[in-house]
Amino acid sequence: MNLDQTLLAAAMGLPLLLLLACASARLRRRMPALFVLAPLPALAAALWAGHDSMLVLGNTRFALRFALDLPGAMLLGCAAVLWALAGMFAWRYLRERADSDGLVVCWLMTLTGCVGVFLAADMIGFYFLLAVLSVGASGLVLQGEGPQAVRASAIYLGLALLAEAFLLAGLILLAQATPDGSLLIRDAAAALPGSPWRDLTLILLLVGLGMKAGLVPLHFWMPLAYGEAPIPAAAVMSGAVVKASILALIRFLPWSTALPDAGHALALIGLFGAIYGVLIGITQSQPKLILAYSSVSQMGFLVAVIGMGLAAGDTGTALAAAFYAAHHLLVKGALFLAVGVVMLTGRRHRWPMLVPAAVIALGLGGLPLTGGALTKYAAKDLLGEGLAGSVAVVSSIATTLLMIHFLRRLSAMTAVEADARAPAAMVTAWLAMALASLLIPWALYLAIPIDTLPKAVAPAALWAALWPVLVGALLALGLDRLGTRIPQVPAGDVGEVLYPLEDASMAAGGWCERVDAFTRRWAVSCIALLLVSLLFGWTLMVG
Amino acid sequence: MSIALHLALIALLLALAFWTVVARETFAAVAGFVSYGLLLTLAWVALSAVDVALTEAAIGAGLTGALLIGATSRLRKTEAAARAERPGRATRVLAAIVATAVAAAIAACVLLLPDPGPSLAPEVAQNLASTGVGNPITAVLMSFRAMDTMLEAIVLLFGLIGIWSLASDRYWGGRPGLAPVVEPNGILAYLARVLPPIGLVVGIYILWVGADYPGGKFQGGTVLAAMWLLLLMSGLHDAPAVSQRWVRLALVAGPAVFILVGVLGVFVAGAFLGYPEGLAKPLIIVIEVALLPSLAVTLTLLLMGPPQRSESSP
Amino acid sequence: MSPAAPVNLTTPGGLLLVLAVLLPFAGVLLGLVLGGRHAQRVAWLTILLGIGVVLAITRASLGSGASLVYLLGGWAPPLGVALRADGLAVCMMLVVAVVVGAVGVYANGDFGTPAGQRETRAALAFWLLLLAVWGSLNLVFVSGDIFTLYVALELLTFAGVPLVALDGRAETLQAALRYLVYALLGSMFYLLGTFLLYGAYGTLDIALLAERVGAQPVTWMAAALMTAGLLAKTALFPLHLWLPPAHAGAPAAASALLSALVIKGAWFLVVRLWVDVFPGIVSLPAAQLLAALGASAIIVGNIVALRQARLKLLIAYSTVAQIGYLFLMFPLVQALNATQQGNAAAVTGGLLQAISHATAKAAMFMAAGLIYSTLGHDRVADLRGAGRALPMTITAFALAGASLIGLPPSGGFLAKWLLLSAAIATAQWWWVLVMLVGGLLTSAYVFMVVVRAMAPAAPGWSPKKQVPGYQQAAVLGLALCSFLLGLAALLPFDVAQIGRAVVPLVGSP
Amino acid sequence: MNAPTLFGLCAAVLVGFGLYGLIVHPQPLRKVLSFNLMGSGVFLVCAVIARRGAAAGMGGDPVPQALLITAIVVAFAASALAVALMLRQFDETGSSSLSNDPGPAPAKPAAKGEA
Amino acid sequence: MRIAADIFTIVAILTGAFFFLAGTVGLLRFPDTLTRLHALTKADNLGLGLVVLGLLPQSSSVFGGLKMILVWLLVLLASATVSQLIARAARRGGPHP
Repeated sequence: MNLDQTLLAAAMGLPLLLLLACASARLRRRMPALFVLAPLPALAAALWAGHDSMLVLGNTRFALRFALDLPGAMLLGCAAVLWALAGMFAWRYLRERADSDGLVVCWLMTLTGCVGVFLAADMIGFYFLLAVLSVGASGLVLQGEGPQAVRASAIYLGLALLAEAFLLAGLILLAQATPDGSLLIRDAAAALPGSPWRDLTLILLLVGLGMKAGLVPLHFWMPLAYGEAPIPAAAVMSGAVVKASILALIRFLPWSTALPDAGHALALIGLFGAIYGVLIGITQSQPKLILAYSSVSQMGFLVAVIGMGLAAGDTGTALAAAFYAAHHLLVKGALFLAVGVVMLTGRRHRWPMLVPAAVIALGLGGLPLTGGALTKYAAKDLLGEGLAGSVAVVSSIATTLLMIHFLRRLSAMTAVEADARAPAAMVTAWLAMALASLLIPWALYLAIPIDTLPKAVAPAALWAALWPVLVGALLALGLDRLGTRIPQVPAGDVGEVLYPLEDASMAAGGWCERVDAFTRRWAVSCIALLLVSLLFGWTLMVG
Repeated sequence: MSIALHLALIALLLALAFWTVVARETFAAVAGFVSYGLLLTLAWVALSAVDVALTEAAIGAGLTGALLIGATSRLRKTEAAARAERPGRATRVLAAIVATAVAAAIAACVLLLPDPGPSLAPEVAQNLASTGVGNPITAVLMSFRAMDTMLEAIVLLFGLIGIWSLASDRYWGGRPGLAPVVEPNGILAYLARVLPPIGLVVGIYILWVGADYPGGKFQGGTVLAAMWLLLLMSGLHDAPAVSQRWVRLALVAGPAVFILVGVLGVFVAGAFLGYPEGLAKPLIIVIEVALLPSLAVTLTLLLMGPPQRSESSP
Repeated sequence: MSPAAPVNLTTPGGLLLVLAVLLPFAGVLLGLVLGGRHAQRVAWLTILLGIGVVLAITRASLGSGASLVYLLGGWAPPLGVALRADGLAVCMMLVVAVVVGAVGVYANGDFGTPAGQRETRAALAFWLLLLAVWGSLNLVFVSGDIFTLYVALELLTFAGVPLVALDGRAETLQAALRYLVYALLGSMFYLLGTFLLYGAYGTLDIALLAERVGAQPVTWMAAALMTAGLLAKTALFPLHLWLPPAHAGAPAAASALLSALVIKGAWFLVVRLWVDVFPGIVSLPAAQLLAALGASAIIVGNIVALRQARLKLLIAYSTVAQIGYLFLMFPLVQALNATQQGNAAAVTGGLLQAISHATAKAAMFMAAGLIYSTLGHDRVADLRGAGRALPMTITAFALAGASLIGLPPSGGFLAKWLLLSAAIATAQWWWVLVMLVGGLLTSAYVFMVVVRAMAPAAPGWSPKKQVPGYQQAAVLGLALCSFLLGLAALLPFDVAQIGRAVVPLVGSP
Repeated sequence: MNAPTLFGLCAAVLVGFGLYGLIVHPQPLRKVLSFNLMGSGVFLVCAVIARRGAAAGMGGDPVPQALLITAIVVAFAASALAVALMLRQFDETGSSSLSNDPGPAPAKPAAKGEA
Repeated sequence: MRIAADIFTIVAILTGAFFFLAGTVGLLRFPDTLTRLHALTKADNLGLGLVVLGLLPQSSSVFGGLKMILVWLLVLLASATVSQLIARAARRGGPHP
């Protein structure tokens, strides 16, 4: 067990240990204080663990294997920072809450799942830890208390398990295709282009992971879940949990061989999602919902970047996508914490909270000298000049518009009495997160040679980043005048289709119950037995 | 000539079976079933399966008939309610169609089965000498497939445990069946005094002759059970309480001896339920003698049902 | 492709098979005679000895790597009866021993007779019937003769029916009667099939039959009748009229036995017939028909389970659905046979599905029993407070549910992985869809129950009865068995393949 | 068309009658009656097979005849258990029906069990 | 001697059969239970006696003959008691078959 393996083991082991310790009520009460410490080994692993060593649990045939590659390390590091600071926020948040057991257990479970998924190197481990992540996250949504929260959590879990079903089918197809039956994700990704069911596997994987990443037709769980979950939970889920599927996409897709048709289709869906997210976002009034729709939009954009990379077969995409995801992780987490803090501060003290929030929010839109500009710059050459490139510019304009709308709604949501001040721990957590979301992208950009610094800071690049932000700001002013005439879209937009679906399923249930009651009558059952024996006799004769 | 006799027998069997299914009154159906059972015994004799004929007469027609007649008289009140639940015409027609289809399939199988079918009779004949028993069926039951016979005794015991477990908690440990109403000089009491001794002799004779000629412990046990039932019904003797140790010992004696002799076989004859050379017949007789009373008690208690009266009731 | 050559010699470990069958029966006899508290002690002694015997059998079969054979009375088939135990039988005997042990620990709470108290009906009956079920199941697994299997099925039914009506309530008596008459109809069909096979081939021994069986009308009719009879006893979907009331009405420990074990006996016979005796006869359309019944069971069973108001009925209908899963393996085995690849993956997948369902369902029913005694009712609508009063039991229920859904590292996941791989290897996509939809529906009601149980209790509510700790521990232990069964793949994989035609395993595990 | 084949066809018809009776009659007692009828049909099939296996100086193949004796005893035990269940259900509910939609339970019989 | 025995058997069995016929006709014709009982028991028992008598010379061994007579006696005993019971049940207006 060299240093790297011990780091990996600690990163995975500490949260698991804390989760198991929750069994005793006494330990559970003192657990929130440890929330900050739990992700630190993961941060250490991200920073110092080597990228070639592998931690193996179990014997030759079925074993859990953990390893770390560069994109994984980048995302794990940022996620660990977000988990730690959100943990501090949650610790202070839990002090007022009476019944904190549920949140503590689900928090640690989600943390274990999240770290596990980032580290997982084999398919079975990945599938299991993704399941743990989904269950934990749906538990976090449940902590929102209220019938809406229960419904949101049920939808979240339902879709997560549906995604896992697609994923399982895809993984099995991959396992069938890998020559020597090894279950490593690396080997599976390598074997994917050559597998006899390549297209089917790709479709299953993309649908499964797309659903977890909130691609448009199946994104409605995201606004419902983030709207209902408590602030720290929403921060962590929108930040780290969603990135699990992005990292899976990065790891499972074969970057070496170009898959133009799949890549273009993915890019199309992604870009449509980017635009759609913003369109719905501007109609929302709740800051948390606006952020959720901004996540839908950003995820759409990120998937578009991956799609284009897949179409071009450019191995650099993995790093660019990971860099973009890392930045989004930090910014989204910070913004959610901002919402939490601003809601508790009075009108008179809101400005010191709103200014950093504004800077980060605009950064998401691509404000120069912020992380956002860097990520857009890194992703630019991938998207190329054609249709995708122009749509990328439109999306950054739209994001700026959405962010300004968010800031306006956020400033209106301050606490009732003017001079209320948010608790110190929350403010420090929020400010630290804001600082991190500004500095870390630069640190990452310098450490990982995506492009040389001077080119990024060159005036041409700066201007190319600035004018979409200005256009966005102008549009925001226009939006102000439209004001009331914007249609009010309910939180889950597409989710509304669920209600008639639920009635239809109740009807189907009723029909099934009548069928069951009919077949369980005595005469019917006996005749059924005779018919079954005759049927078997006949099929055997014919077959 | 014998074909005509068999045809007549088959026609009568089918007529009685049809009557049993179609009769509206349950009591009439059961009466039809009892006579059907007796005629069935003739059918077994026609198919030269005399042992099975004896078993059918004793258990199939006798005890099952008694069981059903007893049940019919107690369930008479539910006749009207049950008639209300008769299934509609469509169900009856569908049931008839499906039943005839299955019957046709079975008839086809009977016709398609090879006529001088494959048989284990030669192997039985070869190894009959080593089992020390003359009657081939007793040889199969007690030596070649001894496991089935042991399991059969255990099946009866499980059936009894199942029936006893249906008692209501109030009467657990009590006596099964209704309290006997005694009229000492009634005609039934007279029969109950005259017949049992004869029955006892006949039962033991059937057991003894079973070694070389048709007969055996099940048939003998049933005759003894019938005699004890006659005594119980006539009120001369009251049913034993379920919690009494001797009843349970009697129940367990048969199977226990069978298992012990089987285990003995492991050490002496090298295989479970195997008999050492030369000692086969005495061991088989030991098992059969142990099984006879056990079977008689089990079969009687099976018929008497779960305990319904407290131990000390009159 | 006939199974391993029918070597008709008693192998060294053979006598253990006889012990595995006779020990429980001897326990029943002794328990009946001694009665009262002694019956419970005799039952406990038999359980411990029985587990020892089963472990010895496992070691012997692992050591020799071939089936254990024992010729009863020294007579070789076709005249005598042989007992055979291949890998499948050994695995099933292990699971039955574990579940019987756990149910035994659990039943100390409900059916224990405290010192000095007179013998009560339910206690004596339960302990005797527990051993009866165990003995007859072991006989079903090891017997190599189809008539002895008939007698074993009857023993199993006679032991199962009184378990349904153990607490004497009126509706359970009706449920028990329906179960008995329907099971008898089924076993009469099976008996008729046995006689037809004897009439056509002159032997009742499974190994000899496998060689002599040819594609003739009589064989098809016999196979059809035997399969239909066994389906009636396994309560596969259209023939499941007796299962829900019987399993929901029985007391918790009894319904755990019925749902987890008694059902598996008849299923195991279908596997034995279709995989060992009739591989050449059974065509793919027939196997598809069997799996179609299974698929309809999964869909209807799960949906109706979702709509049940009482927890025990919900779990009973979940059994109806999970039985459907057990029958999905047959077309996969048939297709793998056709393509000359080894059917080991599909058979082992089916076996693991049965094993994980047995342990998970027993844990679920016992958990439902504890919830009932704590809350005083088992209405699914308001299970509030159960989570706080019974933390270990609700975790056990969740783990058992996860195993039924097929979340790793549970046995259910490993079974689903093997069956899905087999389905994909033979390009039968519709069974893949059925398995995945089944998993989703199962997860629906498992999470529904767990989330409702975790909800905080109404203020001032206190549990009706303080449930003893060892009962919760037994339930949790069994649920963990099912949940960690997936790790069994880390053991030498083909425990299940011992003594079967060992054909190189194709594709990943 | 020798005698055993005739009996075989008669057995098939008996099984048909038994099945019909089992499906149609609502009272469980009639069901047990039909079950015994069907049982005797199945046993008759086995006797025909035994008769056809007559060889080595025996009137019929002894193995199926031994199976028959076991099967008849098992069938009797089953009928006894079924009748006991019926009578207990009658004592508890005053009705003996297998239909799963429990009709209005009539008044309980006056004296339960005590003669 | 053989022929005499055969003639005797045929004659005895014929008369026995005649009595059975009479008993059956009585069973069908007579109005109520009691008279039917009367016809049944009287005629059939006598008929059976004659048939047994007729079969005696044909039986293989003396022991076989004795067994047949034992059968006849048992039937006599059984039919007497059963008809008595049915008569009492019929008089008390019990279930009529």
